[in-house]
Amino acid sequence: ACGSSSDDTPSGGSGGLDKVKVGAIPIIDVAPLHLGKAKGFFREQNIEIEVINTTGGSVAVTGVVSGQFDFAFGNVVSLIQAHSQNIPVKAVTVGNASTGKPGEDFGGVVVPPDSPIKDAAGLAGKNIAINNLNNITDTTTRASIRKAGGDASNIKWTELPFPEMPAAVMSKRVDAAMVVEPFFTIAQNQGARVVAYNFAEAIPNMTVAAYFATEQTISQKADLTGRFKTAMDKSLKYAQEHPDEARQVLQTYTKIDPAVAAKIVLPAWPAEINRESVQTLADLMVSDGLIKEKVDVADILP
Amino acid sequence: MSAHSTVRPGRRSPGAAVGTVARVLRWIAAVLGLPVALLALWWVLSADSETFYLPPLAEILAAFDDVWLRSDRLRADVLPSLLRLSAGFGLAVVLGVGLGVLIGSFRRVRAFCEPVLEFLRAVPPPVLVPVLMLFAGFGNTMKVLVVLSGCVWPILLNTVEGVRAVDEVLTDTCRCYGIRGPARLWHLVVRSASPQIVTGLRQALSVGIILMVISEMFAANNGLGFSIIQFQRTFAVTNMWTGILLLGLLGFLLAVLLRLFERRALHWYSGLRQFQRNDGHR
Amino acid sequence: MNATGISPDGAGPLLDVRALRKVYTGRNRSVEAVRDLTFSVGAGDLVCVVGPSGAGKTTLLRCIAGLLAPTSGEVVLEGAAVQGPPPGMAVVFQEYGRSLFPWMTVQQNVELPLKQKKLPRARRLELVRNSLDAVGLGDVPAAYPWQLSGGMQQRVALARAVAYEPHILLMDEPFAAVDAQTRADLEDLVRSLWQRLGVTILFVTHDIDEAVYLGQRVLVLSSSPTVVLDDVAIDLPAERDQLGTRSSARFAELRAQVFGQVQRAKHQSGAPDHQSGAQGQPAGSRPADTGTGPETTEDRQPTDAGSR
Amino acid sequence: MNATGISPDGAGPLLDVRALRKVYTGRNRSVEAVRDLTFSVGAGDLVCVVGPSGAGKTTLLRCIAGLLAPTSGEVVLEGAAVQGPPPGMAVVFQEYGRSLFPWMTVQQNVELPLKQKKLPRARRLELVRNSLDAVGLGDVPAAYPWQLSGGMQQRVALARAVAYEPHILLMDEPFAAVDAQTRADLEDLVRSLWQRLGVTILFVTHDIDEAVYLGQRVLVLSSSPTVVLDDVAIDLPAERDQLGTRSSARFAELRAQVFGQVQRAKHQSGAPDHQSGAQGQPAGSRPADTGTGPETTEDRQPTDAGSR
Amino acid sequence: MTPAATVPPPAATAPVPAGRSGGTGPRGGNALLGLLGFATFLAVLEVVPRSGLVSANYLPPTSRIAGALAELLGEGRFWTAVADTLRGWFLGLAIAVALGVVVGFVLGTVPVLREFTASTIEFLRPIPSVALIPLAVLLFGSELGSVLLLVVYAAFWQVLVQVLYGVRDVDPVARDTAYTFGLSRWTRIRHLLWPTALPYLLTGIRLAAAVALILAITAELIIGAPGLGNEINRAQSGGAVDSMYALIIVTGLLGVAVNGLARRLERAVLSWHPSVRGEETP
Ligand SMILES: Nc1ncnc2c1ncn2[C@@H]1O[C@H](COP(=O)(O)OP(=O)(O)OP(=O)(O)O)[C@@H](O)[C@H]1O
Ligand SMILES: Nc1ncnc2c1ncn2[C@@H]1O[C@H](COP(=O)(O)OP(=O)(O)OP(=O)(O)O)[C@@H](O)[C@H]1O
Ligand SMILES: [Mg+2]
Ligand SMILES: [Mg+2]
Repeated sequence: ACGSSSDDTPSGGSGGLDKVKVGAIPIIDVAPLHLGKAKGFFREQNIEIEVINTTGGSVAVTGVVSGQFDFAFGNVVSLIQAHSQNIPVKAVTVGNASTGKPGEDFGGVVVPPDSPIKDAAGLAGKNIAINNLNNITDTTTRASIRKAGGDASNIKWTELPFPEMPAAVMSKRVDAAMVVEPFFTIAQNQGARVVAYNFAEAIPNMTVAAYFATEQTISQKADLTGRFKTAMDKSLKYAQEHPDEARQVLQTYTKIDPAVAAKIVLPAWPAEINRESVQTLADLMVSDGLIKEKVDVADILP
Repeated sequence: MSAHSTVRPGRRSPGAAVGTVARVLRWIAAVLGLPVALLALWWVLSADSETFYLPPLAEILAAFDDVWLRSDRLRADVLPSLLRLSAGFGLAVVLGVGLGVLIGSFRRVRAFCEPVLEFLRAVPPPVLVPVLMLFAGFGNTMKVLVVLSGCVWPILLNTVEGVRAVDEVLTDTCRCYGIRGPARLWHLVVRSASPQIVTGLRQALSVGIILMVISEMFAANNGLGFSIIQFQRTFAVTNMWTGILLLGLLGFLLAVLLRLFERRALHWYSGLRQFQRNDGHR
Repeated sequence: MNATGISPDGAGPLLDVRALRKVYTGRNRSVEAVRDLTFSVGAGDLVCVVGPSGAGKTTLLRCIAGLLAPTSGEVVLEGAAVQGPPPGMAVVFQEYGRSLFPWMTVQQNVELPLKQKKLPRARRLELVRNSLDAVGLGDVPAAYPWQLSGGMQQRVALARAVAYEPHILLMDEPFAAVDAQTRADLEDLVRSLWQRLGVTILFVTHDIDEAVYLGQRVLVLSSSPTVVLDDVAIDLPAERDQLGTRSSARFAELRAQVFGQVQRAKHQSGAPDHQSGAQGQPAGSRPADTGTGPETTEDRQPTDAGSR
Repeated sequence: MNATGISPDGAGPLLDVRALRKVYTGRNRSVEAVRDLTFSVGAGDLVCVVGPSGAGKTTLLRCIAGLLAPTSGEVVLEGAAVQGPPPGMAVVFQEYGRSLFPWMTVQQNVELPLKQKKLPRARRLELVRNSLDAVGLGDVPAAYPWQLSGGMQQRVALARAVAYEPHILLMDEPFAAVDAQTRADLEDLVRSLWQRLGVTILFVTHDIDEAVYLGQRVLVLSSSPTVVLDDVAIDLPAERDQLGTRSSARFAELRAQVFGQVQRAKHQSGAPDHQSGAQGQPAGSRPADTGTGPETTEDRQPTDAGSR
Repeated sequence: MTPAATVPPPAATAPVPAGRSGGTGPRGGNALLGLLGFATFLAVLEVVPRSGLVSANYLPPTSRIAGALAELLGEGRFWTAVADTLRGWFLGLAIAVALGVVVGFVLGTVPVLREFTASTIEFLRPIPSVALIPLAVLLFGSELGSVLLLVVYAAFWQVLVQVLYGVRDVDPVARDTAYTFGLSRWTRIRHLLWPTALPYLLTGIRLAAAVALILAITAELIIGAPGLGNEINRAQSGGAVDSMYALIIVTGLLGVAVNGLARRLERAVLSWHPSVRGEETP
């Protein structure tokens, strides 16, 4: 694939690189982006990327819409929400996905070691910490509770940043917490017990996040978008195939303890967005009241 | 050295009534003129705004009614926020004035505490939230504490300054007349520091509102700040703008309340100041 | 040196106050501070103005200085009606502490008006030095006003006025707040400056001794609303000294005369029906005991009560 | 009424100052303000203390009031050594503007010490009314101090002291900052209160006329470091009035006597070698011209220079 | 975001005697006491986690924080962050001060303008700057511009209000003096208005400096703009508790330094002012 960069369009000019800004949260999920940058996969496509830290999905959407980023990383629920508010954003390629294997995923619901809660169904009516209300974590947690036969209607959600969750669970300030890596591992190291792998259980092989851009960028800079997608896909593939390098690259942009980094479960970085999972998610959002009208995800997927 | 006072009742001029009406009109114009003009400008400029994040003012105002007045939000969100704000603010007043009087009264205590206080004050409150959560969980207690942790500094430090500046002659007067204990604390120390304390209150109030919002970014499930952030996250931009508007309005109303309180509590001070400014020459 | 205000050399009056009236109009009160003042001051005169507290002395002076617009009547200085602060006039205020700029040294304070006059630097420095020397402060140009005693500060204000080389110098109770000794020194200073520089001086005071000691003429104002009650020519010798002059028989006579007028002034103003107004005022209004309350003055003799 | 400080009725001295010495120790200097003061005041006496500026009058008074601990020696009041402000003592400070609580009305200001004394409300109100009436301020109880003139404010301070019903009343140059007329009134007020209430009064002033006019005895202090130079018994009749008394021959004699002592005081202190110290101070420290600088006073006559 | 010590405008403390050496006391002793206080604070922080009162996982003892701090000091990335924060702080402060001075002087010297803007200022001032975060992100994204907007907004009011007070506080006697000597408008502004307002302005700057720093860090924390706040965020989301606390300590120390600097500036510029000169003459 290295030589195939010759189908360059005039946009590049005299061999100049396209400078592209990508907004991303400094978490494990975006390891391929950093890895791809380090490996020179973007440069191969005549793209020079600058990764700009964001603090969450809505900032990323805002940044993309205001033109501050060309592309950004965000979870699909945020994208669907934005779309339902008529914000013209569209996914470019996959961001990350659940491993699809309950028992070995990069996030789940943990409880204190001596908790009476044994499984997802036991979470019904409990106080659960999540990072963002009305987003992917609570939607999938609800789904997995329902799948386990529990009642998901009267759960008390508590918004809490992921870093605070292990402490909150261990000190029993909440009954359970939906955490992702590295805090998933940290919590388990401290003795917390996993009762649900909601990403894996709710929807099979669920796509969690995507790299996205505005419709305008996608249509007007089709070539650039294409090259970005190519480089990104290569990076995803490489990261999926070289987990150790992915773990190493974490040290360049996060502060995760190397000992922890070695133990964490990495998310899946598949080649394609699982369209079906996204549609299921969108439907769940309607039934959970996150959005008012049914969304056809074809509108936001590439 | 004679004291002049300008409060001199004189004959009313015949045109007084006309003058009063004109003055009231002018006052109204002065108070409302610019705000109305600015709103009008905003209205016109945003009238056919295509920018997603800057909806037309007309739309925002229309939504305001729906979002805040015709829903349960006033009770479910605004009220809890205000309650937490007032709890935090109230505690900050008690703590700030109490500690301030203590620290201000004793030079050694002040020297001992000052660097630590300066240090703690300089730590941005949002950074402290995780620490506070360790100790206070994340219920209302935590949020009240967040508000408190920010509000207490302006009050504390202003009180310290005010207490330090208590007039020596007054202090001696109290000693001579055997005014001690609680009477001294109230009639001399607190009263004499009260102008500074109120300055502190005013600063603390604006900090408090900000922290009310910030505290609701963590572990909240209701509140004005929480709503605004939810609106923002779910891209309900018009609703978000109504929240900002409401926040500004609340801030303004609370500031007015405080001003009224100040006017009552410190009328002696404004009188004194005015006297000194106008014609007290000593 | 005569009571008419026309200076003997026939140059005509330098300052002409004509039917001056000033009414302060506030929100819902209006005070007629000055009812009708007419007098003139010849070039080179030293005229003292006395009157009870609240008589409107300050008001008069501020009108002359162009800081206050008269309600009616006019102030004519050197042939032109005063509209704003006229050039060539300097004012020394009672509140020396507040009329010096605390952020400037003595030197800078004195120099500032000269800069505004666009004098060359050398000339400015010369003027500053001379005037500071004249008031006996030649050695402290680098000090800040607040590093000086009250008397010294007042002398700086005087030096500033002198350096400005005014044709006419207005002083509003300039020595009211300095102690007796300093005050005597400053009085002598004013007279010697006046004699040396030939400047016209209007000196407002409520101290009768001071007025008689200093002036060529003493204008006695009635209490508010104010009119001129008397214009006493002071025929003391030009060379005066604190001890000799003040203990002379003529001084005592003049003082008694002025005192009599001031006594009269307290009970007589432009508006006879206004007379008792001062007593019935509620708390918070002009206090009744600022030194001229009618209730305690009748029984005092000129020789005693007039001196501080 | 005698110079020994033992009151004629043989009750023994109310106040005894014994070998009082006070050294101020500052950062890197220490000032011996009072070297050795011994005197006593009988119950019901009215003693005036005069001395040049900086003599240590305020220091003495603050030691007596228990606001300052003496370096050595002691102050004995009613048989007990003073450790802190003794009950039954009231102090009127010079800074009237700063000794009243600006956030309290006149009424509240006067009432506060009585509340502290735990008097019943009715009695308090009665005392407040009476004392305000006594100083002629019966009509302004609801005014704030800053709404009053300086003289009125000082009278409020006096009323507060009077209402407190002290055995002994200390006053530190209480009238230094009020105008001549008000001052005369307040002087008469003090004497009449003293006569009516039988309180013991220690009155600090630097005005010789005032001391002689007011006191039964005048204590003359030397300049710093301070000793008692003289103790003059004032044998004027008990009924005094501003005009008659001040113009009497005996008054002039006594004034001359005290003045002579004060003149001596300026050049003589507990430490003769200290004498020239006052002149060599830099600008910004105690100003050299506060009315008693040695350089200008020699050539003045007692009758003139001594009066404020 | 206004947690700040406020000695109300120095000149506003009129009733306070100028020459008090009140509380300055022996300098060396005070500094020692202060150090002792700080040491106590650190000792408490060391003991509390060690005693098991809170888990050292969440509140590490001082020694571990110190270790992390030492490590940080060796990282280039840390210094970049400090530089970023300081740049945002300084630029924001500079803009706010410049704006505040210009607007303050214009409004302060033209009474009509002042009258007609008063209500608007009162309305805008209490609007918490966090409410502007969405707007900031929209306009500038998560970069310096956003930080600047928030910093400038918060700091501007501090400066403006102080300048307004200051300009109004011109002594009438001094003003009359200027008029009678025929000083021109410019000279009056330069030599009368400016020095009068300067103490107020410096108080405003001191307040604004503290607020600006807090806001710069908060903005970085919430918006994700580069700087210390963002580093804290990074440490937090990476579970690096020690570095997080080390960074918090750094922000506190920065705040102390900024305050000290501002006070020093005040002392240097206002050598003539009673509040400053009072400390020198005993
Ligand atoms: N700005 C003002 N507004 C209203 N009334 C005023 C004002 N200034 C002065 N007056 C009134 O005008 C009268 C004259 O005041 P003015 O200050 O001229 O008297 P004065 O002779 O200078 O008194 P003093 O000897 O006390 O200085 C007084 O009754 C005073 O109350
Ligand atoms: N707190 C102090 N620290 C150091 N020296 C002081 C202090 N207070 C007064 N002194 C010095 O003690 C001496 C006596 O001062 P004091 O105030 O008692 O004099 P005074 O007789 O009251 O003077 P005045 O008539 O000016 O009020 C002076 O030399 C003064 O400088
Ligand atoms: Mg006047
Ligand atoms: Mg004294």
